Amino acid sequence: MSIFLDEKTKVLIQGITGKEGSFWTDHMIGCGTNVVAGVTPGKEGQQVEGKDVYHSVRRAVDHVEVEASMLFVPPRFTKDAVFEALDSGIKKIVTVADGIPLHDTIQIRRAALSEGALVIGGNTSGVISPGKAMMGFFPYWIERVYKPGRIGVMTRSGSLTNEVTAMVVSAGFGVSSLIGIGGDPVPGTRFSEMLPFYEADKETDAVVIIGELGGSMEEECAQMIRDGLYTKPLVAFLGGRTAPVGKRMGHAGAIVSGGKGSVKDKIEAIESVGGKVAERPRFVGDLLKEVLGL
Amino acid sequence: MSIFLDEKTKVLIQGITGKEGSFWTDHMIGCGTNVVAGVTPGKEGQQVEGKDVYHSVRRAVDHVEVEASMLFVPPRFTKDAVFEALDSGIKKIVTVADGIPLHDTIQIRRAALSEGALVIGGNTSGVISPGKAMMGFFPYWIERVYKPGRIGVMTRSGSLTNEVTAMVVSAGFGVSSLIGIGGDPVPGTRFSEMLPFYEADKETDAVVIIGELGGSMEEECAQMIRDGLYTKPLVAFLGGRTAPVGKRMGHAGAIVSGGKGSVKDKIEAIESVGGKVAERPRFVGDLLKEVLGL
Amino acid sequence: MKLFEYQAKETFKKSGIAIPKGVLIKSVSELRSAADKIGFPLVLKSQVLMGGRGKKGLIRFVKDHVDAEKNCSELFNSEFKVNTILVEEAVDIKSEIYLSVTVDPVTASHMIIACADGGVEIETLAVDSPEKIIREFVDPNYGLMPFQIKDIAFRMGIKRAVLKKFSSVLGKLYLAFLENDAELIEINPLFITRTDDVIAGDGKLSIDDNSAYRQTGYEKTREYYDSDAEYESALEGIPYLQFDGDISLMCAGAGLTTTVYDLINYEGGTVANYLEFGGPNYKKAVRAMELCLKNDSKVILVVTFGTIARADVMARGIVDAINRLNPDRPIVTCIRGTNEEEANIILKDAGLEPIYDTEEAVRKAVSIASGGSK
Amino acid sequence: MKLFEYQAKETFKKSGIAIPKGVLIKSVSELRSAADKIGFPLVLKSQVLMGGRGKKGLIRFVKDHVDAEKNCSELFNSEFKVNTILVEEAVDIKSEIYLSVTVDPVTASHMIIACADGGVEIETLAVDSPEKIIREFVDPNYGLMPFQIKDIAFRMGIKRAVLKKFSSVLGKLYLAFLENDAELIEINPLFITRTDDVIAGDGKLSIDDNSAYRQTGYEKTREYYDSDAEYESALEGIPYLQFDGDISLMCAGAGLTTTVYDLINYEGGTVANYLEFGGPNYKKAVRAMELCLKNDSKVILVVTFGTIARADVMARGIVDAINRLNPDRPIVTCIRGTNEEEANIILKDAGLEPIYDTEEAVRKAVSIASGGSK
Repeated sequence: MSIFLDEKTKVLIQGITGKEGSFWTDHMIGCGTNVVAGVTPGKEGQQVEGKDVYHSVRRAVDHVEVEASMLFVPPRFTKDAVFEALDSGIKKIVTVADGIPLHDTIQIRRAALSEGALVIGGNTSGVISPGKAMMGFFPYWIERVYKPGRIGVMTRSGSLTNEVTAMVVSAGFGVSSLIGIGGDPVPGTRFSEMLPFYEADKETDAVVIIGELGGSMEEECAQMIRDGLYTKPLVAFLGGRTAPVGKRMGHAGAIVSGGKGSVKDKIEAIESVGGKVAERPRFVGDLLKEVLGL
Repeated sequence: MSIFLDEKTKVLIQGITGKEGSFWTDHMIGCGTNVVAGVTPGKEGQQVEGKDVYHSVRRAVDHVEVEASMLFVPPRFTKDAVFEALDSGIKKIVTVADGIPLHDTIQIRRAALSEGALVIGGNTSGVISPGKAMMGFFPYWIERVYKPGRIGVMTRSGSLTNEVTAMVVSAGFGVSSLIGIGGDPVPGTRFSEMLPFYEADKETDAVVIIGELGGSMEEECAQMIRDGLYTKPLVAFLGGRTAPVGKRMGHAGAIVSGGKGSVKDKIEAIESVGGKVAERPRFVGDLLKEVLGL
Repeated sequence: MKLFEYQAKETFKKSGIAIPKGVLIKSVSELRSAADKIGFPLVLKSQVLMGGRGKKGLIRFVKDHVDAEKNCSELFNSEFKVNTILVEEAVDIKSEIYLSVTVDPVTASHMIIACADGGVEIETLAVDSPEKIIREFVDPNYGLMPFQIKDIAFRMGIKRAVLKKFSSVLGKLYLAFLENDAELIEINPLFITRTDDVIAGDGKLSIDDNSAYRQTGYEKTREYYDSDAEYESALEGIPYLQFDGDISLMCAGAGLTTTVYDLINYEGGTVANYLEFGGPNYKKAVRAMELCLKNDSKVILVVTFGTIARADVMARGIVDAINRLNPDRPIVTCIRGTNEEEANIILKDAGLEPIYDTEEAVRKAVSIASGGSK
Repeated sequence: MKLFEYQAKETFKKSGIAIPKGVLIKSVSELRSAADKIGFPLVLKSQVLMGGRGKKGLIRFVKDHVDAEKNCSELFNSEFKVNTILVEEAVDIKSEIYLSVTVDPVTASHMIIACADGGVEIETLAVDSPEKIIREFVDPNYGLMPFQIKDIAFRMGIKRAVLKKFSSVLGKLYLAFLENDAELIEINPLFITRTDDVIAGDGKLSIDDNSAYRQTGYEKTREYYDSDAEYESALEGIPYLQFDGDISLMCAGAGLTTTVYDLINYEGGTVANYLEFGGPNYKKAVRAMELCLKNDSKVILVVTFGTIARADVMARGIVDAINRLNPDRPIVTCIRGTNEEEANIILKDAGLEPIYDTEEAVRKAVSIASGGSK
């Protein structure tokens, strides 16, 4: 199976009756996702796309088995929604909200760590196993991007993911599992924490990470390789090689860590353990061919 | 070895330079306890009873190996001292402070549970393995009470423990490990959580619990027996059989739990799983003889 | 420290929880102006700490001035020592809810207790309809989360029109629980009015005594205590309980005292009072005996088994107290623990007959109380 | 949102952290009365958001009125657009400390950063003497505990005479970090005076923009921004960065924009500005292009690859904007994603030459900017 989710994974939708929630529930079901129920407080008894809506996650899990929860919840209510999912023992949570307060994200990640749960996001397009299932909003209908295959992809970006993944596909590859960990300064889950899942995944031959300046996430991946916890080929594309120091290019991650995390440092870290770094999105496909001996 | 501590257990004293701390450190060493160092902020470089004093627990554990920490710290600073010990990875903590704020005790127990640590107390005389070692303040010099032997004792009281233990000894027995979990409404560790240690202890033949009205601690012990997690004989003495409803006899435990926990209920619970309950302290010895077939 | 209803309601108000319009009065003479402010019909609520005020007739609904005056007089002159009455508007109620916050020692959580059928005591609810009681555990590290409030509301069947106000009240009650270092904070009943307002009909607030140093602003006045001895003990920080039997207990340790209490009952005796002679009080024998002597007891029974509270110090204190106070009743002692041999000598030298077995001491005290030999 | 020094200090003061006596002035005419209030010697501190004010000469120590007036004029007339000066007492300093609170994403902790050698930027400290930097991780569930404060103080070698005041400042700084939803709160330098007082010499406070809804009271005024375009973008909630090159970027997504920025640099081009055309802004093409046109750029480059931000909507917006604004410079588009086929038709119908490869689009824009064909 894919990592995180496949077509069998039982997915709950928190915020299913909202405009965004119902629209993307339709799409998720359309691309194979096994949506089992939804939650919107006060809307129990309704249905969305044929799925029962419950007042709360507790009531939902009383009625149906749930393995993962997809949150379409505004940023300021995201912490509560994540804690509600954790409270019911759900260990896989995806939140696409863009604009979660920083101090909430700290508490979300802390809770996820102590519950042994994977919280993906916020500020992400979500998770997709092309051809099988999706949690989030990926343009899976664009075949030149979301073609199934054997390359794992992890990313901190949205549009750039489409850009880079299109290059992976145009080089003749496809994607096994794509995890958008999101662009927040404190994502619920970090690149390095997903690497062991790719390592164990029989459907993944190599992983592409789409990173950027700031933070230490790429360096942590290098450490995983050094520690022998990830042994498959790794190719990275990192934006921000020429970014001026101190300017914040949208994602806050760069600033919060306080001056560390130049792309130069990241390239050195990855290459020092045998990983490859593409200078341009176009080169990702070439490097994949090289590391896979094609 | 004994449960919780014996003469080899490496004990740190937090608050060692205080009047109480230094007095009882002397006694603890005198009765065999392996005190390895002490902590009092600002007093590093001093010695108490020949033991080095450090500014902080972190500095102490940097210099000596520590397995357990004994707190002689005023109630309002106890939470901080417990967290300081937990921060350094100490998994056995005894706090004798009487008067820890209720909401602090909740946080102490919560932290202990999440760190997998045993916090004994507050409002207790501590822990003693007669003839070997002590953490706290027991009148170990009174031989008609603190005679070594093969009976485990757990208690929520102070003076009553001397009273009942004297009866155990006068019946011809002695004490293996005595754990005073303390009289606070929210003790750091509960009777039932210590039972598995007595179960595993080769030096303990039976356990006496000294309880009282209020709370659900005795019922939890009964449940441990029902679940087969404790199989040795159990004898209880419970104060408060004739206590008037609603009056608080010193220990707040009775009230906080909100009306549950009559002695009658507790007796039923314990007897329903084959345990024995003594009506008077004097009967504890007789019941021990009965359950041990002597 | 258990507070009066009006104090609990003051706290609610500060926390943003709605309470009925009310005026506190200390005498019948203040009634008319209070009633004019509130308007009829109104409720006279006796401010006493005991439970079951309704059943005891300590809460009266009155419809006019004549009615009010008559009932108010009765309350101030009742056997229950009513010093203060809360004159409160009669709220137009649709339904009544139970709501409280306390702690759960087992899980180390804060615990919300709620029930859609309020207005009766929770102990009664727990016996009569346990299935209706909702418990929600709150991790103290996270605090009460909005999803939990919603879930409680759904489980209670709170109507949509009331949901927002109910949620606000529960959130604020929880914060008041934290901010006041409460053992228990309770609204029972919480009124849902015909206009869908949510108002605290009654309030209980018990502040943790161990947190008194950081919960200032609550003064312990005579009003909180049933007897002078209890009040004076509280001022000195000596735990004290008032009963109405024959034997004054000067004991050390709650557990031992409870046991002595049982043993006295087994022997057919009765307890006049319990005074904690242990812990920091073991050097206060004179004051302790003085307080015991305020009782109509027939004998004072001293039982201790101390470690830090040294037996010799306690024995010397008892002898000193007897010399100074010249008590009008016998003293039975069972003083053991650290330095008990020395204590023995001190007591014997003073002409007392020290006993070392608790049951024996109890039997002797009961015998004296029932008219036996001194 | 990064605040000015004087705002950070106002927050410190509210939190109970001592700050030097100071008066804020907006012109030289206000100087004399301010100086009279403070007394000489004093410090003139330009209130600008950029770092390294000392090196840039934006902080001046002055000893009398003549000296003050001369320096004050220079500052208000400097190239750094100084609108406000903090006139502050010159504190008699014994030593300077670095202290800040931020978050650590890896461990999901709050992180205290401290250094006994303050007064220089932490980035410089990190390079020059990393061993002197103390990091203490704080579990957000527990908060900063007293033992941690003590440990930090011991590790920094804080003297006994200063310990209590230092501990108080650190505790309050941590609370201010929480209460203000700060990304970073920093005191650098924290003065230890000759009389062992502990005073915040300088302050940085950066408020998390995502928490703006619960951190009211900070208004975004023109002062915070380098250009009108940045300010107007901020008012509309459109992320915008000002550079000084030739190509205006109207791109969607921070990651893609950063990549386009790199590609432009690889091709020898320069960027005039970055405007976020994605997310909620994808329907605001007219306003977005208007803002880009405020720049002296030679070409506008639009690069998107959207999902929710539909390509057809963006394409229609671009065409609409061109029709309405009649831009004086070429527009290069690389619009892809949901409904990209329809977008293609819309752009072609409008006479544009849509490109679908990012590098090709970048090359075209750079070529135009360098005077190549339109």
